[in-house]
Amino acid sequence: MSRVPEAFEDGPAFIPYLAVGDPDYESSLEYVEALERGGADLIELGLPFSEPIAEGPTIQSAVVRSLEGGMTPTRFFEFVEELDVDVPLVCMTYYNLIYQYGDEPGPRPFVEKAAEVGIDGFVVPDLPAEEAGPLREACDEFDRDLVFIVAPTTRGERLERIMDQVSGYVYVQARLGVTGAQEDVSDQTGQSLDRLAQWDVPKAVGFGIKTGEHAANIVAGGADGIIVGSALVDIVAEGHENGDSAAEVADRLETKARELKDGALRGVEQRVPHPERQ
Amino acid sequence: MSRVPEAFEDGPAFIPYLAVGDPDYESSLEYVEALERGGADLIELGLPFSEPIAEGPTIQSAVVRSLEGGMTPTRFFEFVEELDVDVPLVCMTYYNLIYQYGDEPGPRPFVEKAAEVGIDGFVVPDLPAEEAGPLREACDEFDRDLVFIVAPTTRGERLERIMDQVSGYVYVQARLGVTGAQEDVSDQTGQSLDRLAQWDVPKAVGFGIKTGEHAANIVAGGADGIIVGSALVDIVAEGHENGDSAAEVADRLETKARELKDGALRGVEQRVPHPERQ
Amino acid sequence: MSTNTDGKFGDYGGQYVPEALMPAIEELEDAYERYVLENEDGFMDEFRRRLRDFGGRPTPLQRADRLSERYDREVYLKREDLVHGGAHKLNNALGQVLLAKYMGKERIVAETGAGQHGTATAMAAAHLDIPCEIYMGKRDINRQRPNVFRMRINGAEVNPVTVGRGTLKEAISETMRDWATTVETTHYVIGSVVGPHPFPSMVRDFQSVISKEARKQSREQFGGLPDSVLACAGGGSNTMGAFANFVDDEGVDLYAVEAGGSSLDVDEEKGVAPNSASLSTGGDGILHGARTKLLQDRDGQIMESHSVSSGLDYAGVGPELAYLVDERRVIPVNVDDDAALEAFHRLSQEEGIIPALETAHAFAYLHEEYENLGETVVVNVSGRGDKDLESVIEETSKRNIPNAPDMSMFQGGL
Amino acid sequence: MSTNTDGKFGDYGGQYVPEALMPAIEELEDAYERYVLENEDGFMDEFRRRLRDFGGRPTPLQRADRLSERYDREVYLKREDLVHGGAHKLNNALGQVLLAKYMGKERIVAETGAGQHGTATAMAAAHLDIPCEIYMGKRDINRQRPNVFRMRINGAEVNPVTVGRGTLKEAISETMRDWATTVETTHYVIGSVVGPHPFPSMVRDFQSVISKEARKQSREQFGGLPDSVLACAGGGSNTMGAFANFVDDEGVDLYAVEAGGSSLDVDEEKGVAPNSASLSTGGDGILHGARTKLLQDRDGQIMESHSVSSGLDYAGVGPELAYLVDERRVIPVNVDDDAALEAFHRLSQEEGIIPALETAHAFAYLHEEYENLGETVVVNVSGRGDKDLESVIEETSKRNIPNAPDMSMFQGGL
Ligand SMILES: Cc1ncc(COP(=O)(O)O)c(C=O)c1O
Ligand SMILES: Cc1ncc(COP(=O)(O)O)c(C=O)c1O
Repeated sequence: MSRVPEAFEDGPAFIPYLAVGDPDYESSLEYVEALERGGADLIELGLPFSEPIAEGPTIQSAVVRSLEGGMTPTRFFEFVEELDVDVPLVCMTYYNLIYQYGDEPGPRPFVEKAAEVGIDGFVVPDLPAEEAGPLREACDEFDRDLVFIVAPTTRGERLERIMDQVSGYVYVQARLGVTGAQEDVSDQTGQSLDRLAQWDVPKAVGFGIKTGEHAANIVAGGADGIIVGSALVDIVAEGHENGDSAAEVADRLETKARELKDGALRGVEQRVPHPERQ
Repeated sequence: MSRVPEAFEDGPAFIPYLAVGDPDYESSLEYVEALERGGADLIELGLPFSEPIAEGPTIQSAVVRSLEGGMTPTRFFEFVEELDVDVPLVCMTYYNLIYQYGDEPGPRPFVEKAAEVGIDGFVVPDLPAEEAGPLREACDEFDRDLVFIVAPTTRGERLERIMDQVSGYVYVQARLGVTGAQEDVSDQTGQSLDRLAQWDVPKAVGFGIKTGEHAANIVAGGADGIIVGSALVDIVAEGHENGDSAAEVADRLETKARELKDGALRGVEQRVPHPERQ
Repeated sequence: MSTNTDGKFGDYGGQYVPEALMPAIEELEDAYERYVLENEDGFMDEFRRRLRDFGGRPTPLQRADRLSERYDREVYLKREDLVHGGAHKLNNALGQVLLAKYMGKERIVAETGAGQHGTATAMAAAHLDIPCEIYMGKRDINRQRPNVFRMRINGAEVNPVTVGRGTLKEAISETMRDWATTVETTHYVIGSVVGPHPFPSMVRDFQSVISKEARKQSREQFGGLPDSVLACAGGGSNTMGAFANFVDDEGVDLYAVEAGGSSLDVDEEKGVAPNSASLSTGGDGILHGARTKLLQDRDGQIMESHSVSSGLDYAGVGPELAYLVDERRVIPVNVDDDAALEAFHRLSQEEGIIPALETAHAFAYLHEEYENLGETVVVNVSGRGDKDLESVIEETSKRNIPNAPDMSMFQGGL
Repeated sequence: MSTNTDGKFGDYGGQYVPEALMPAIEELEDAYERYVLENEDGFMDEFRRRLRDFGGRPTPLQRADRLSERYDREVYLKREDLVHGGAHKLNNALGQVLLAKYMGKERIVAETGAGQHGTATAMAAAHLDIPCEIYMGKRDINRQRPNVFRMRINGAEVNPVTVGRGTLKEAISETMRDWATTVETTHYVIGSVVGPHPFPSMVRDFQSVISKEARKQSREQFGGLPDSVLACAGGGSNTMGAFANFVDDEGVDLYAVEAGGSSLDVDEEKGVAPNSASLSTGGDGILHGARTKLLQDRDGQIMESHSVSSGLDYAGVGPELAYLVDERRVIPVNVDDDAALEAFHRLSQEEGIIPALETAHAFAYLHEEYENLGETVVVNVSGRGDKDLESVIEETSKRNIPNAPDMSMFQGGL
């Protein structure tokens, strides 16, 4: 059974993302564990792909560091097995890695292996609903969730097609573009949440969230969770550049995580009743 | 009256060429005078033109040196006036300089001035018989000769047209190409002389003559004169490059001239009677 | 020519793109169907007129006298090198930039490798008065400075891409990222028959003018169809353009000539394939929005490809071409860097046409296999080689190319 | 088009060459009359066919949308930049090299300035399989290395001319010297409508395909003739080519745009004219085999000319053009280096066509005087600017050209 729903049980979910193996396998283990200590309700683990077309410069660099450190799908699964955290885990990667894994073509072997090591679901930025049939099937077979991203531009039929296939949570992309921390939070978010209101699946908002205040605003706006990647990867990158110890960096990650989690919690209190949403 | 015929009166004529003003005005005066001492029967004085299309590298360089030294048609005429030699003088230059001189367009002012300073005739390598009308007229008016060049390829009608206009002597080009000293003398010369036999005008052969032996061979072959340019200009160039004094260079020119003149005289003795020529 | 509106060629093709791009892609699909397929508002008429007046079409189908003699068969050249800008690339760039105008877009982005697609797009954008930004790998920028300069001269911005190895693959990824941010106002002019549907079909349609003309010219000039058509394949746009109208002519053999680079072996450790022969050696996978044949390692990471010609230096290939290869309609072949350089010098010296290094691959294959190509061969001269002079000096001086002229005076570059 | 078989245009023209060349020139006159004027052995048919298939003719007459709007009149471009090799030069080179073959010659020599005529001749010679040597001033070799390299790649020998300033003037003189030595086996492919008869007439005839097409295209595309035709003039071959078929159309004004360089004043002391405006400022004289208008000092020494574009950098001009100017049929005008550079950038940015710097002169004149050019203007785009990229970087960075793109990344060259 996927443990993803647990993340949304007690109030807003704080969902951090890190690229696994950034900047190296061992540090990366410490960092992910630090996120849990900082209050993560679910962790997105990035399996690096050589052509990360949906990522901004921050995560691209993380991907390069991780690949240069020798990260592969096989090492990724070892990492997840070795990882000592208790929260649900979602694997974020690109479709070609899922498609190529194992002896038979198609996503089944990857999902089977992921389920075995304790991955609860998947986010695949370059897999639109139209092409997701085989992966959805494999997820069903192994009781995993398949998270889809909904963009500010996603409407009408497309939205319905996605919401038909989504499970676990829907990843609400806060603005157009690629991943990357921003100075402020887009007001496209509210509109997106409005459009999704009729579906009974947790809505986690990501893309650009950087501070506790952003987190509070987003949750106040109605989100069921916040997803934060680049703001955390920035901390890893900075530590790496400055030659800081993994423990120091892990501390900073934990602190940042707590700020974001606290922000999310604050956001609940700031919620104003909204006529169109129940 | 043109004094050109005098050059051919006593046996074969030795006709040296130098570019006036090469490498400077004063030295050039000495050099021309040295040629007379060496036995010149007539001297071709080159008035440098910026585009000497009929000249090889040796004379091109002489032209450049002379122009850089400030040679102009006006200076050229001063030079001829100042020159202390007794032999006939022929001006060799390109048509544009003749055409532009003076106040009215056309060759008349140039010829008038040239006659005044003591030039007896002209050789104009880029003026074919077809275009020579105006210059021929001016020469007639001032009693000057107009020498034409006949190439190894000149035959039939063209040859007749040239021979109609020529006066003084005909310049028999010993081989195709441009001016420049050669290691041996072309056998095209004999054929050219044969073609010219029927015309009663002195035939002076030029292009490539370098040694007394060449000169002897050419005269033995029936030429009435030899024209030598590059072999003499080479001596000027060498002296200039080595920084030799003008007197030294003049001595060498005189010696070379004597070698060539002697060769020409020897050639007369080597003449074999030729059935087709009288 | 098969017109696929579902975006699939067998299992290949599709639309593997971030959700943020999907609305733009759907809008583009709609525009493609209306303007390109149905000639709405006379789009195709205007496109054809501009291809003629601005682009210089039709290009000749020229009999190559000396190659015909050398190989003892009729060799014809389809002269895409004469298209404005110097390559077939303008056929597509002009079509897409014009389409962007019809769609009311305000801005063009494009990727470029060798710089040929970038210059073609910059020219088309200047011609049609629409702002244009080109993404180009930092390494390619250094290899192809004259093309970078041409883009700037045409008023385009050139954005260096520093990620990874800094070549075409990275530039495409980066352009997709820009597009994902600016979809509403921007059209992404992709440079070959790659990417998500409708790009592969649309680019093929714009490029198919090559084979449309060549087929007609063949009938006029030698009263029939060629026995074979050769075209080099990078992404495959000139290949598909040269093949499209011959696909239904079963007697015409179609050869896609890929860059064999320095070797067909791969270095899995380093993730490097010293070639760009994805049709010949690649496996099924997903890259840049489409399922197709790719150079990838066991895990599915995309390999760094290699070719002496930057325009072929790409790890993927158009999905339709992958499909036609699986269907055995198109024959995938390849030649190595040395053979391409030799062919470059041969065509230059014997026909007075300096080909692009990309194009030279097709002539290298002709040289190696002419005996098996039938009586009449058409080779698509996809572009001219002016852009390659620096590379040719460098690469020729590294090797022993028997027919190269003495180039000692050019040691150290132009 | 007037066909002069006596080689005179009023007082201009003629055959002022060394006697050694006269037989070759007579042989050429004979060949010109038989093959070119009388189409003996189908010479002109073969020429036209090769111009089409190898050269890429006809070239378009393109309406320039943005210039038309900018100048509020119809501006059309005759696209000689699309001819194989990148300039109108091939029209002539192909004609003469083919003629050399018909005459049984075994070797081609040619001079070149910018390298455009040299590359065109090298291409034509490779195409027609005849050995080829090109004379080029040492200084031009250094200014135009990519073109030198193209000639070498096409298999031609390139002979540096070190005499004098090492530019076109010296290269012509040197080629004449070679020819004088080798007349029996060699044809001299002169690069413009200059030199002794029959060159000016013959080159004009080969180039007149430009105005033949343009006249027909004008009728088809706008149902009449243009009010004016503009072409840049160096030696004048593209000018004569663009004018020839309009000379008898009295309503069509013909503008020969010369290089005004940095100034129209001359420095008699140094023998330097900082321009190449022989039609506008030169006097009657004899150079390179013909009587024509020249830049010369008081004595008749030829001046060093100057232009930012090497292809216009020549002290003489075709005798027929000089004649047509005296007859007031052709209007001689000029623009300076700065205006040409500005026009270069304008056409590149606004029309997506990078013109040769030579060509840019015609557009600079359009920019300055459009109000006086009538309703419909045809500008001859004599060549493309790829060859000029280095010069443009260098010359633009020396000046304050308001419409130039930021080129700081190109400081120091490509
Ligand atoms: C001249 C030329 N030919 C071929 C190609 C390869 O591209 P494609 O296979 O998409 O035609 C390129 C790409 O830059 C090119 O410039
Ligand atoms: C593009 C271009 N235009 C014009 C010219 C000038 O030559 P002409 O006046 O003989 O056409 C040249 C000469 O190189 C050239 O390359």
